[in-house]
Amino acid sequence: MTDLVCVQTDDFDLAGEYRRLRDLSSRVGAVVTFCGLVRDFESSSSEIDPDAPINNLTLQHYPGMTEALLAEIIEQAKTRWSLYGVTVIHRIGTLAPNDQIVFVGVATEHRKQAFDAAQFLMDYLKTQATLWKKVTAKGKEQWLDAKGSDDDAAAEWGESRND
Amino acid sequence: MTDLVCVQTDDFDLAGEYRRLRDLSSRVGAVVTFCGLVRDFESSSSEIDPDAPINNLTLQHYPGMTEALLAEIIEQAKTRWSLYGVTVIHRIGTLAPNDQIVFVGVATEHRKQAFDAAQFLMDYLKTQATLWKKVTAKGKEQWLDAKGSDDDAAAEWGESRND
Amino acid sequence: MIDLLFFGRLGDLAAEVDRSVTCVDGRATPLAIREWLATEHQSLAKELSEPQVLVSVNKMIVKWDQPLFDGDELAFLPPVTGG
Amino acid sequence: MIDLLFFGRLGDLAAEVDRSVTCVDGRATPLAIREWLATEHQSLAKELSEPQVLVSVNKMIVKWDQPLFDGDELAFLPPVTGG
Repeated sequence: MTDLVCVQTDDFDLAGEYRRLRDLSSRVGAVVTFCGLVRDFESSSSEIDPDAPINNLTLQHYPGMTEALLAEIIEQAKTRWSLYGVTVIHRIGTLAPNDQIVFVGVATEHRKQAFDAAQFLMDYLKTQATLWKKVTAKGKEQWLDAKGSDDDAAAEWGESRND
Repeated sequence: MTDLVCVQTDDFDLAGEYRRLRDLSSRVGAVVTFCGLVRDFESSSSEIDPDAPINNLTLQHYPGMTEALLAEIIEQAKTRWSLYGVTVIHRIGTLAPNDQIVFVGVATEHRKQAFDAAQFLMDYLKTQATLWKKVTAKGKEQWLDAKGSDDDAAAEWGESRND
Repeated sequence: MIDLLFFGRLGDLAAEVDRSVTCVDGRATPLAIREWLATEHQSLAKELSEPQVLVSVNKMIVKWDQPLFDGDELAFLPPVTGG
Repeated sequence: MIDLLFFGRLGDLAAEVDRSVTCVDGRATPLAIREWLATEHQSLAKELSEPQVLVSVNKMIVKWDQPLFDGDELAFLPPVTGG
Protein backbone atom coordinates (compact mmCIF):
# COMPACT_ATOMS: atom_id res chain seq x y z
CA MET A 1 0.00 0.00 0.00
CA THR A 2 1.63 3.22 -1.12
CA ASP A 3 -1.15 5.67 -0.22
CA LEU A 4 -2.73 6.24 3.16
CA VAL A 5 -5.87 8.18 4.10
CA CYS A 6 -6.94 8.57 7.72
CA VAL A 7 -9.60 10.67 9.42
CA GLN A 8 -9.00 10.23 13.12
CA THR A 9 -9.31 11.80 16.56
CA ASP A 10 -5.80 10.65 17.49
CA ASP A 11 -2.80 12.86 16.94
CA PHE A 12 -0.29 11.90 14.22
CA ASP A 13 3.47 11.55 14.31
CA LEU A 14 5.41 13.35 11.58
CA ALA A 15 8.54 11.23 12.05
CA GLY A 16 6.66 7.97 11.56
CA GLU A 17 4.76 9.24 8.53
CA TYR A 18 7.99 10.52 6.98
CA ARG A 19 9.73 7.21 7.61
CA ARG A 20 6.97 5.33 5.78
CA LEU A 21 7.16 7.63 2.74
CA ARG A 22 10.96 7.65 2.64
CA ASP A 23 11.12 3.86 2.66
CA LEU A 24 8.56 3.25 -0.11
CA SER A 25 11.25 2.97 -2.80
CA SER A 26 15.00 3.35 -3.09
CA ARG A 27 14.24 5.77 -5.91
CA VAL A 28 12.56 8.29 -3.59
CA GLY A 29 14.67 11.45 -3.75
CA ALA A 30 12.26 14.01 -2.29
CA VAL A 31 9.73 14.00 0.53
CA VAL A 32 7.59 17.07 1.14
CA THR A 33 5.42 17.24 4.24
CA PHE A 34 2.79 19.74 5.28
CA CYS A 35 1.52 20.01 8.84
CA GLY A 36 -1.41 22.27 9.65
CA LEU A 37 -1.69 23.52 13.23
CA VAL A 38 -4.43 25.20 15.26
CA ARG A 39 -3.43 28.85 15.54
CA ASP A 40 -4.41 30.80 18.65
CA PHE A 41 -6.60 33.15 16.63
CA GLU A 42 -8.95 32.75 13.71
CA SER A 43 -9.15 35.84 11.56
CA SER A 44 -11.95 34.47 9.39
CA SER A 45 -14.46 34.32 12.23
CA SER A 46 -16.85 37.21 11.87
CA GLU A 47 -18.80 37.32 15.12
CA ILE A 48 -15.92 36.64 17.47
CA ASP A 49 -13.24 39.30 17.94
CA PRO A 50 -10.50 38.19 15.52
CA ASP A 51 -7.78 38.76 18.12
CA ALA A 52 -9.53 36.88 20.91
CA PRO A 53 -7.52 33.77 21.77
CA ILE A 54 -9.48 30.70 20.75
CA ASN A 55 -10.16 28.17 23.44
CA ASN A 56 -10.57 25.32 21.02
CA LEU A 57 -11.64 24.14 17.61
CA THR A 58 -14.06 21.31 16.97
CA LEU A 59 -13.89 19.40 13.69
CA GLN A 60 -16.83 17.45 12.36
CA HIS A 61 -16.82 15.31 9.23
CA TYR A 62 -19.04 13.02 7.17
CA PRO A 63 -17.67 9.54 7.91
CA GLY A 64 -17.15 7.48 4.80
CA MET A 65 -17.62 10.37 2.41
CA THR A 66 -14.52 12.26 3.62
CA GLU A 67 -12.26 9.22 3.18
CA ALA A 68 -13.69 8.55 -0.28
CA LEU A 69 -13.17 12.19 -1.34
CA LEU A 70 -9.59 12.23 -0.03
CA ALA A 71 -8.81 9.00 -1.88
CA GLU A 72 -10.25 10.56 -5.03
CA ILE A 73 -8.12 13.71 -4.61
CA ILE A 74 -5.02 11.50 -4.31
CA GLU A 75 -6.01 9.68 -7.51
CA GLN A 76 -6.30 13.05 -9.26
CA ALA A 77 -2.82 14.01 -8.05
CA LYS A 78 -1.42 10.71 -9.34
CA THR A 79 -2.72 11.41 -12.83
CA ARG A 80 -0.78 14.72 -12.81
CA TRP A 81 2.52 13.74 -11.17
CA SER A 82 4.64 10.65 -10.76
CA LEU A 83 4.30 9.87 -7.04
CA TYR A 84 5.77 6.94 -5.08
CA GLY A 85 3.33 7.47 -2.26
CA VAL A 86 0.97 9.88 -0.52
CA THR A 87 -0.30 10.20 3.03
CA VAL A 88 -3.26 12.36 4.07
CA ILE A 89 -4.33 12.46 7.70
CA HIS A 90 -7.05 14.76 9.04
CA ARG A 91 -7.99 14.98 12.68
CA ILE A 92 -11.53 15.42 13.95
CA GLY A 93 -12.99 16.17 17.37
CA THR A 94 -11.91 18.93 19.72
CA LEU A 95 -8.45 20.45 19.30
CA ALA A 96 -6.54 23.07 21.29
CA PRO A 97 -4.21 25.82 20.04
CA ASN A 98 -0.91 24.46 18.64
CA ASP A 99 -2.49 21.01 18.09
CA GLN A 100 -1.85 19.35 14.74
CA ILE A 101 -4.92 19.28 12.45
CA VAL A 102 -3.83 17.96 9.10
CA PHE A 103 -0.88 16.16 7.53
CA VAL A 104 -0.05 15.76 3.86
CA GLY A 105 3.12 13.96 2.77
CA VAL A 106 4.33 13.09 -0.71
CA ALA A 107 7.31 10.98 -1.85
CA THR A 108 8.68 11.46 -5.37
CA GLU A 109 11.85 11.25 -7.38
CA HIS A 110 12.29 15.02 -7.87
CA ARG A 111 11.43 17.96 -5.66
CA LYS A 112 9.11 19.88 -7.97
CA GLN A 113 6.68 16.96 -8.24
CA ALA A 114 6.59 16.63 -4.45
CA PHE A 115 6.03 20.34 -3.79
CA ASP A 116 3.37 20.67 -6.47
CA ALA A 117 1.49 17.51 -5.49
CA ALA A 118 1.49 18.40 -1.77
CA GLN A 119 0.17 21.88 -2.49
CA PHE A 120 -2.47 20.50 -4.87
CA LEU A 121 -3.61 17.98 -2.24
CA MET A 122 -3.97 20.70 0.41
CA ASP A 123 -5.81 23.06 -1.95
CA TYR A 124 -8.28 20.34 -2.90
CA LEU A 125 -8.64 19.00 0.63
CA LYS A 126 -9.57 22.51 1.82
CA THR A 127 -12.34 22.94 -0.72
CA GLN A 128 -13.67 19.41 -1.27
CA ALA A 129 -13.28 17.25 1.84
CA THR A 130 -16.45 17.08 3.95
CA LEU A 131 -15.05 18.65 7.10
CA TRP A 132 -16.41 21.52 9.15
CA LYS A 133 -14.77 23.62 11.87
CA LYS A 134 -16.43 25.22 14.87
CA VAL A 135 -14.47 27.69 16.98
CA THR A 136 -15.13 28.25 20.67
CA ALA A 137 -13.87 31.49 22.20
CA LYS A 138 -14.96 33.35 25.31
CA GLY A 139 -17.74 30.80 25.74
CA LYS A 140 -19.21 31.50 22.30
CA GLU A 141 -19.39 28.85 19.59
CA GLN A 142 -19.31 29.62 15.92
CA TRP A 143 -19.06 27.54 12.75
CA LEU A 144 -16.40 29.02 10.50
CA ASP A 145 -17.17 30.38 7.06
CA ALA A 146 -15.40 29.00 4.01
CA LYS A 147 -12.65 31.23 2.63
CA GLY A 148 -12.86 32.53 -0.91
CA SER A 149 -9.05 32.34 -1.12
CA ASP A 150 -9.22 28.55 -0.72
CA ASP A 151 -11.63 28.23 -3.64
CA ASP A 152 -9.32 30.41 -5.70
CA ALA A 153 -6.30 28.27 -4.82
CA ALA A 154 -8.08 25.07 -5.86
CA ALA A 155 -9.46 26.64 -9.03
CA GLU A 156 -5.97 27.64 -10.19
CA TRP A 157 -5.01 23.99 -10.64
CA GLY A 158 -7.64 23.70 -13.34
CA GLU A 159 -5.81 26.41 -15.26
CA SER A 160 -2.21 27.49 -15.43
CA ARG A 161 -0.71 25.65 -12.50
CA ASN A 162 -1.04 22.21 -14.05
CA ASP A 163 2.49 21.56 -15.22
CA MET B 1 16.91 32.82 16.90
CA THR B 2 14.25 32.02 14.36
CA ASP B 3 16.45 30.89 11.45
CA LEU B 4 18.97 28.11 11.39
CA VAL B 5 21.64 27.27 8.80
CA CYS B 6 23.88 24.22 9.17
CA VAL B 7 26.35 22.53 6.85
CA GLN B 8 27.34 19.33 8.60
CA THR B 9 28.53 15.76 8.20
CA ASP B 10 26.04 14.54 10.82
CA ASP B 11 22.60 13.32 9.88
CA PHE B 12 19.59 15.47 10.81
CA ASP B 13 16.37 14.59 12.58
CA LEU B 14 13.16 15.72 10.90
CA ALA B 15 11.09 15.40 14.07
CA GLY B 16 13.40 17.68 16.06
CA GLU B 17 13.61 20.27 13.29
CA TYR B 18 9.82 20.26 12.92
CA ARG B 19 9.34 20.66 16.67
CA ARG B 20 11.59 23.74 16.69
CA LEU B 21 9.67 25.38 13.81
CA ARG B 22 6.26 24.49 15.21
CA ASP B 23 7.07 26.02 18.58
CA LEU B 24 8.45 29.34 17.28
CA SER B 25 5.11 31.11 17.72
CA SER B 26 1.57 30.25 18.73
CA ARG B 27 0.55 31.90 15.45
CA VAL B 28 2.28 29.24 13.34
CA GLY B 29 -0.45 27.53 11.33
CA ALA B 30 1.60 25.80 8.65
CA VAL B 31 4.93 23.99 8.57
CA VAL B 32 6.29 22.70 5.26
CA THR B 33 9.36 20.49 5.25
CA PHE B 34 11.46 19.20 2.39
CA CYS B 35 13.87 16.29 2.77
CA GLY B 36 16.20 15.37 -0.06
CA LEU B 37 17.49 11.79 -0.14
CA VAL B 38 20.27 10.01 -2.03
CA ARG B 39 18.57 7.97 -4.73
CA ASP B 40 20.11 4.69 -5.87
CA PHE B 41 20.69 6.06 -9.35
CA GLU B 42 21.72 9.39 -10.80
CA SER B 43 20.28 10.03 -14.23
CA SER B 44 22.32 13.19 -14.77
CA SER B 45 25.64 11.38 -14.70
CA SER B 46 26.88 11.08 -18.25
CA GLU B 47 29.84 8.71 -18.11
CA ILE B 48 28.36 6.22 -15.68
CA ASP B 49 25.49 4.02 -16.83
CA PRO B 50 22.39 5.91 -15.55
CA ASP B 51 20.84 2.72 -14.21
CA ALA B 52 23.93 1.51 -12.39
CA PRO B 53 23.28 1.53 -8.65
CA ILE B 54 25.41 4.21 -7.03
CA ASN B 55 27.68 3.08 -4.26
CA ASN B 56 27.87 6.50 -2.69
CA LEU B 57 27.81 10.23 -3.13
CA THR B 58 30.46 12.60 -1.79
CA LEU B 59 29.56 16.20 -1.08
CA GLN B 60 32.15 18.93 -0.92
CA HIS B 61 31.49 22.56 -0.04
CA TYR B 62 33.25 25.89 0.46
CA PRO B 63 33.24 26.35 4.24
CA GLY B 64 32.11 29.80 5.26
CA MET B 65 30.87 30.78 1.84
CA THR B 66 28.10 28.14 1.77
CA GLU B 67 26.73 29.22 5.14
CA ALA B 68 26.84 32.89 4.10
CA LEU B 69 25.03 32.16 0.82
CA LEU B 70 22.35 30.09 2.56
CA ALA B 71 21.77 32.88 5.09
CA GLU B 72 21.44 35.33 2.21
CA ILE B 73 18.92 33.09 0.42
CA ILE B 74 16.84 32.98 3.62
CA GLU B 75 16.95 36.79 3.83
CA GLN B 76 15.70 36.97 0.25
CA ALA B 77 12.83 34.62 1.11
CA LYS B 78 11.92 36.79 4.11
CA THR B 79 11.56 39.86 1.93
CA ARG B 80 9.00 37.97 -0.18
CA TRP B 81 6.94 36.11 2.41
CA SER B 82 6.00 36.51 6.04
CA LEU B 83 7.92 33.68 7.74
CA TYR B 84 8.10 32.84 11.45
CA GLY B 85 11.23 30.77 10.94
CA VAL B 86 13.35 28.85 8.49
CA THR B 87 15.78 25.95 8.82
CA VAL B 88 18.24 24.89 6.14
CA ILE B 89 20.57 21.93 6.76
CA HIS B 90 22.90 20.51 4.15
CA ARG B 91 25.06 17.46 4.71
CA ILE B 92 28.59 17.07 3.36
CA GLY B 93 30.98 14.13 3.22
CA THR B 94 30.21 10.65 1.95
CA LEU B 95 26.59 9.50 1.82
CA ALA B 96 25.00 6.19 0.89
CA PRO B 97 21.76 5.54 -1.01
CA ASN B 98 18.63 6.49 1.00
CA ASP B 99 20.69 8.81 3.24
CA GLN B 100 19.29 12.27 3.90
CA ILE B 101 21.17 15.06 2.07
CA VAL B 102 19.24 18.27 2.61
CA PHE B 103 16.50 19.66 4.82
CA VAL B 104 14.46 22.82 4.34
CA GLY B 105 11.69 23.73 6.77
CA VAL B 106 9.48 26.81 6.93
CA ALA B 107 6.94 27.93 9.54
CA THR B 108 4.26 30.44 8.55
CA GLU B 109 0.72 31.48 9.32
CA HIS B 110 -0.81 30.20 6.07
CA ARG B 111 0.05 27.28 3.85
CA LYS B 112 0.73 29.06 0.58
CA GLN B 113 3.55 31.15 2.10
CA ALA B 114 5.15 28.01 3.54
CA PHE B 115 4.96 26.02 0.30
CA ASP B 116 6.23 28.89 -1.84
CA ALA B 117 9.07 29.84 0.50
CA ALA B 118 10.27 26.23 0.89
CA GLN B 119 10.27 25.72 -2.88
CA PHE B 120 12.07 29.04 -3.42
CA LEU B 121 14.72 28.09 -0.85
CA MET B 122 15.36 24.73 -2.52
CA ASP B 123 15.48 26.26 -6.02
CA TYR B 124 18.03 28.86 -4.89
CA LEU B 125 20.04 26.43 -2.78
CA LYS B 126 20.39 24.14 -5.81
CA THR B 127 21.77 26.89 -8.04
CA GLN B 128 23.65 29.18 -5.64
CA ALA B 129 25.04 27.29 -2.64
CA THR B 130 28.70 26.32 -3.07
CA LEU B 131 28.25 22.55 -2.92
CA TRP B 132 29.51 19.90 -5.31
CA LYS B 133 28.55 16.23 -5.65
CA LYS B 134 30.74 13.37 -6.75
CA VAL B 135 29.17 9.99 -7.50
CA THR B 136 31.01 6.71 -7.11
CA ALA B 137 29.64 3.70 -8.98
CA LYS B 138 31.31 0.49 -10.07
CA GLY B 139 34.60 1.85 -8.78
CA LYS B 140 34.43 4.95 -11.01
CA GLU B 141 34.24 8.45 -9.61
CA GLN B 142 32.57 11.33 -11.38
CA TRP B 143 31.69 14.89 -10.46
CA LEU B 144 28.08 15.57 -11.39
CA ASP B 145 27.10 18.19 -13.94
CA ALA B 146 24.72 20.98 -13.00
CA LYS B 147 21.18 20.57 -14.31
CA GLY B 148 19.67 23.15 -16.61
CA SER B 149 16.27 22.45 -15.07
CA ASP B 150 17.55 23.74 -11.72
CA ASP B 151 18.65 27.04 -13.26
CA ASP B 152 15.24 27.33 -14.92
CA ALA B 153 13.45 26.70 -11.61
CA ALA B 154 15.46 29.39 -9.84
CA ALA B 155 15.07 31.85 -12.72
CA GLU B 156 11.27 31.54 -12.59
CA TRP B 157 11.18 33.26 -9.19
CA GLY B 158 12.55 36.39 -10.81
CA GLU B 159 9.48 36.48 -13.02
CA SER B 160 5.92 35.29 -12.63
CA ARG B 161 6.18 33.11 -9.53
CA ASN B 162 6.71 35.98 -7.11
CA ASP B 163 3.26 36.34 -5.58
CA MET C 1 -37.42 5.47 4.81
CA ILE C 2 -34.86 8.11 3.87
CA ASP C 3 -32.21 9.10 6.40
CA LEU C 4 -31.46 12.80 6.73
CA LEU C 5 -28.06 14.17 7.76
CA PHE C 6 -27.18 17.80 8.47
CA PHE C 7 -23.58 18.97 8.92
CA GLY C 8 -21.87 22.02 10.37
CA ARG C 9 -24.16 24.94 11.15
CA LEU C 10 -27.05 23.06 9.53
CA GLY C 11 -26.80 20.43 12.25
CA ASP C 12 -27.42 23.03 14.98
CA LEU C 13 -30.43 24.45 13.10
CA ALA C 14 -31.83 20.94 12.49
CA ALA C 15 -31.69 19.88 16.16
CA GLU C 16 -35.50 19.40 16.25
CA VAL C 17 -35.87 17.74 12.87
CA ASP C 18 -36.87 14.10 12.60
CA ARG C 19 -33.91 12.36 10.89
CA SER C 20 -35.95 9.87 8.89
CA VAL C 21 -38.76 10.52 6.45
CA THR C 22 -41.04 8.20 4.54
CA CYS C 23 -41.50 8.89 0.83
CA VAL C 24 -42.89 7.17 -2.21
CA ASP C 25 -39.98 5.67 -4.17
CA GLY C 26 -38.65 8.01 -6.87
CA ARG C 27 -41.21 10.74 -6.14
CA ALA C 28 -39.27 12.70 -3.51
CA THR C 29 -36.23 14.84 -4.28
CA PRO C 30 -33.81 16.83 -2.05
CA LEU C 31 -35.63 19.97 -3.21
CA ALA C 32 -39.03 18.57 -2.20
CA ILE C 33 -37.66 17.61 1.22
CA ARG C 34 -36.20 21.09 1.67
CA GLU C 35 -39.61 22.58 0.85
CA TRP C 36 -41.29 20.22 3.27
CA LEU C 37 -38.78 21.22 5.99
CA ALA C 38 -39.61 24.90 5.35
CA THR C 39 -43.13 24.42 6.69
CA GLU C 40 -41.92 23.77 10.24
CA HIS C 41 -38.23 24.83 10.31
CA GLN C 42 -37.97 28.17 8.59
CA SER C 43 -34.49 29.21 9.74
CA LEU C 44 -33.10 25.81 8.68
CA ALA C 45 -34.86 25.99 5.31
CA LYS C 46 -33.45 29.48 4.75
CA GLU C 47 -29.89 28.21 5.32
CA LEU C 48 -30.56 25.18 3.10
CA SER C 49 -31.52 27.57 0.30
CA GLU C 50 -28.11 29.27 0.32
CA PRO C 51 -26.51 28.64 -3.08
CA GLN C 52 -23.33 27.18 -1.55
CA VAL C 53 -25.20 24.35 0.20
CA LEU C 54 -24.72 21.01 -1.57
CA VAL C 55 -26.68 17.78 -1.27
CA SER C 56 -25.39 14.24 -1.40
CA VAL C 57 -27.23 10.94 -1.72
CA ASN C 58 -25.41 7.89 -0.39
CA LYS C 59 -22.24 10.00 -0.09
CA MET C 60 -22.23 11.20 -3.71
CA ILE C 61 -22.91 14.86 -4.55
CA VAL C 62 -26.18 15.07 -6.55
CA LYS C 63 -28.48 17.71 -8.01
CA TRP C 64 -31.46 18.99 -6.05
CA ASP C 65 -33.92 17.18 -8.37
CA GLN C 66 -32.33 13.73 -7.90
CA PRO C 67 -35.13 11.15 -7.30
CA LEU C 68 -34.88 9.50 -3.86
CA PHE C 69 -35.51 5.86 -3.00
CA ASP C 70 -36.18 3.87 0.15
CA GLY C 71 -32.96 3.45 2.13
CA ASP C 72 -31.23 6.48 0.65
CA GLU C 73 -29.02 8.60 2.88
CA LEU C 74 -29.60 12.28 2.09
CA ALA C 75 -27.09 14.78 3.46
CA PHE C 76 -27.13 18.58 3.44
CA LEU C 77 -23.60 19.99 3.27
CA PRO C 78 -22.70 23.61 4.02
CA PRO C 79 -19.44 24.95 2.54
CA VAL C 80 -16.58 22.84 3.89
CA THR C 81 -13.94 24.36 6.19
CA GLY C 82 -11.42 21.60 6.86
CA GLY C 83 -7.66 21.70 6.67
CA MET D 1 50.62 35.73 -0.84
CA ILE D 2 47.31 34.81 -2.42
CA ASP D 3 45.66 31.51 -1.48
CA LEU D 4 44.17 29.49 -4.30
CA LEU D 5 41.19 27.17 -3.86
CA PHE D 6 39.75 24.79 -6.45
CA PHE D 7 36.44 23.00 -5.93
CA GLY D 8 34.68 20.01 -7.47
CA ARG D 9 36.26 18.66 -10.66
CA LEU D 10 38.68 21.60 -10.64
CA GLY D 11 40.21 20.28 -7.42
CA ASP D 12 41.09 16.97 -9.08
CA LEU D 13 42.69 18.75 -12.04
CA ALA D 14 44.60 21.11 -9.73
CA ALA D 15 46.15 18.34 -7.62
CA GLU D 16 49.67 19.40 -8.64
CA VAL D 17 49.12 23.16 -8.39
CA ASP D 18 50.87 25.18 -5.69
CA ARG D 19 48.06 26.66 -3.59
CA SER D 20 49.74 29.96 -2.82
CA VAL D 21 51.12 32.51 -5.22
CA THR D 22 53.03 35.74 -4.68
CA CYS D 23 51.83 38.79 -6.61
CA VAL D 24 52.35 42.53 -6.62
CA ASP D 25 49.40 44.11 -4.80
CA GLY D 26 46.63 45.17 -7.12
CA ARG D 27 48.42 44.02 -10.28
CA ALA D 28 47.20 40.42 -10.40
CA THR D 29 43.64 39.40 -11.32
CA PRO D 30 41.84 36.02 -11.41
CA LEU D 31 42.19 36.17 -15.20
CA ALA D 32 45.97 36.73 -15.00
CA ILE D 33 46.30 33.81 -12.59
CA ARG D 34 44.28 31.59 -14.92
CA GLU D 35 46.60 32.54 -17.79
CA TRP D 36 49.62 31.85 -15.63
CA LEU D 37 48.17 28.42 -14.70
CA ALA D 38 47.72 27.65 -18.41
CA THR D 39 51.49 27.56 -18.93
CA GLU D 40 51.94 24.44 -16.82
CA HIS D 41 48.44 23.00 -16.28
CA GLN D 42 46.67 23.02 -19.60
CA SER D 43 43.75 20.70 -18.79
CA LEU D 44 43.01 22.69 -15.64
CA ALA D 45 43.22 26.00 -17.51
CA LYS D 46 40.85 24.65 -20.17
CA GLU D 47 38.24 23.79 -17.51
CA LEU D 48 38.77 27.17 -15.83
CA SER D 49 37.94 28.85 -19.13
CA GLU D 50 34.48 27.26 -19.29
CA PRO D 51 31.95 30.09 -19.17
CA GLN D 52 30.07 28.57 -16.18
CA VAL D 53 33.14 28.72 -13.92
CA LEU D 54 32.88 31.54 -11.36
CA VAL D 55 35.57 33.13 -9.22
CA SER D 56 35.29 34.44 -5.70
CA VAL D 57 37.66 36.55 -3.65
CA ASN D 58 37.37 36.23 0.10
CA LYS D 59 34.13 34.27 -0.41
CA MET D 60 32.41 36.91 -2.56
CA ILE D 61 31.75 36.29 -6.26
CA VAL D 62 33.79 38.77 -8.32
CA LYS D 63 34.60 39.51 -11.95
CA TRP D 64 37.66 38.01 -13.62
CA ASP D 65 39.39 41.40 -13.69
CA GLN D 66 39.10 42.08 -9.95
CA PRO D 67 42.48 43.32 -8.60
CA LEU D 68 44.00 40.97 -6.02
CA PHE D 69 45.85 41.91 -2.84
CA ASP D 70 48.15 40.17 -0.41
CA GLY D 71 46.18 37.81 1.83
CA ASP D 72 43.27 37.40 -0.60
CA GLU D 73 41.63 33.99 -0.90
CA LEU D 74 40.88 33.29 -4.56
CA ALA D 75 38.54 30.38 -5.32
CA PHE D 76 37.59 28.82 -8.65
CA LEU D 77 34.03 27.49 -8.55
CA PRO D 78 32.59 25.08 -11.12
CA PRO D 79 28.79 24.97 -11.50
CA VAL D 80 27.29 23.97 -8.15
CA THR D 81 25.44 20.67 -7.74
CA GLY D 82 24.18 20.61 -4.15
CA GLY D 83 20.73 19.79 -2.88
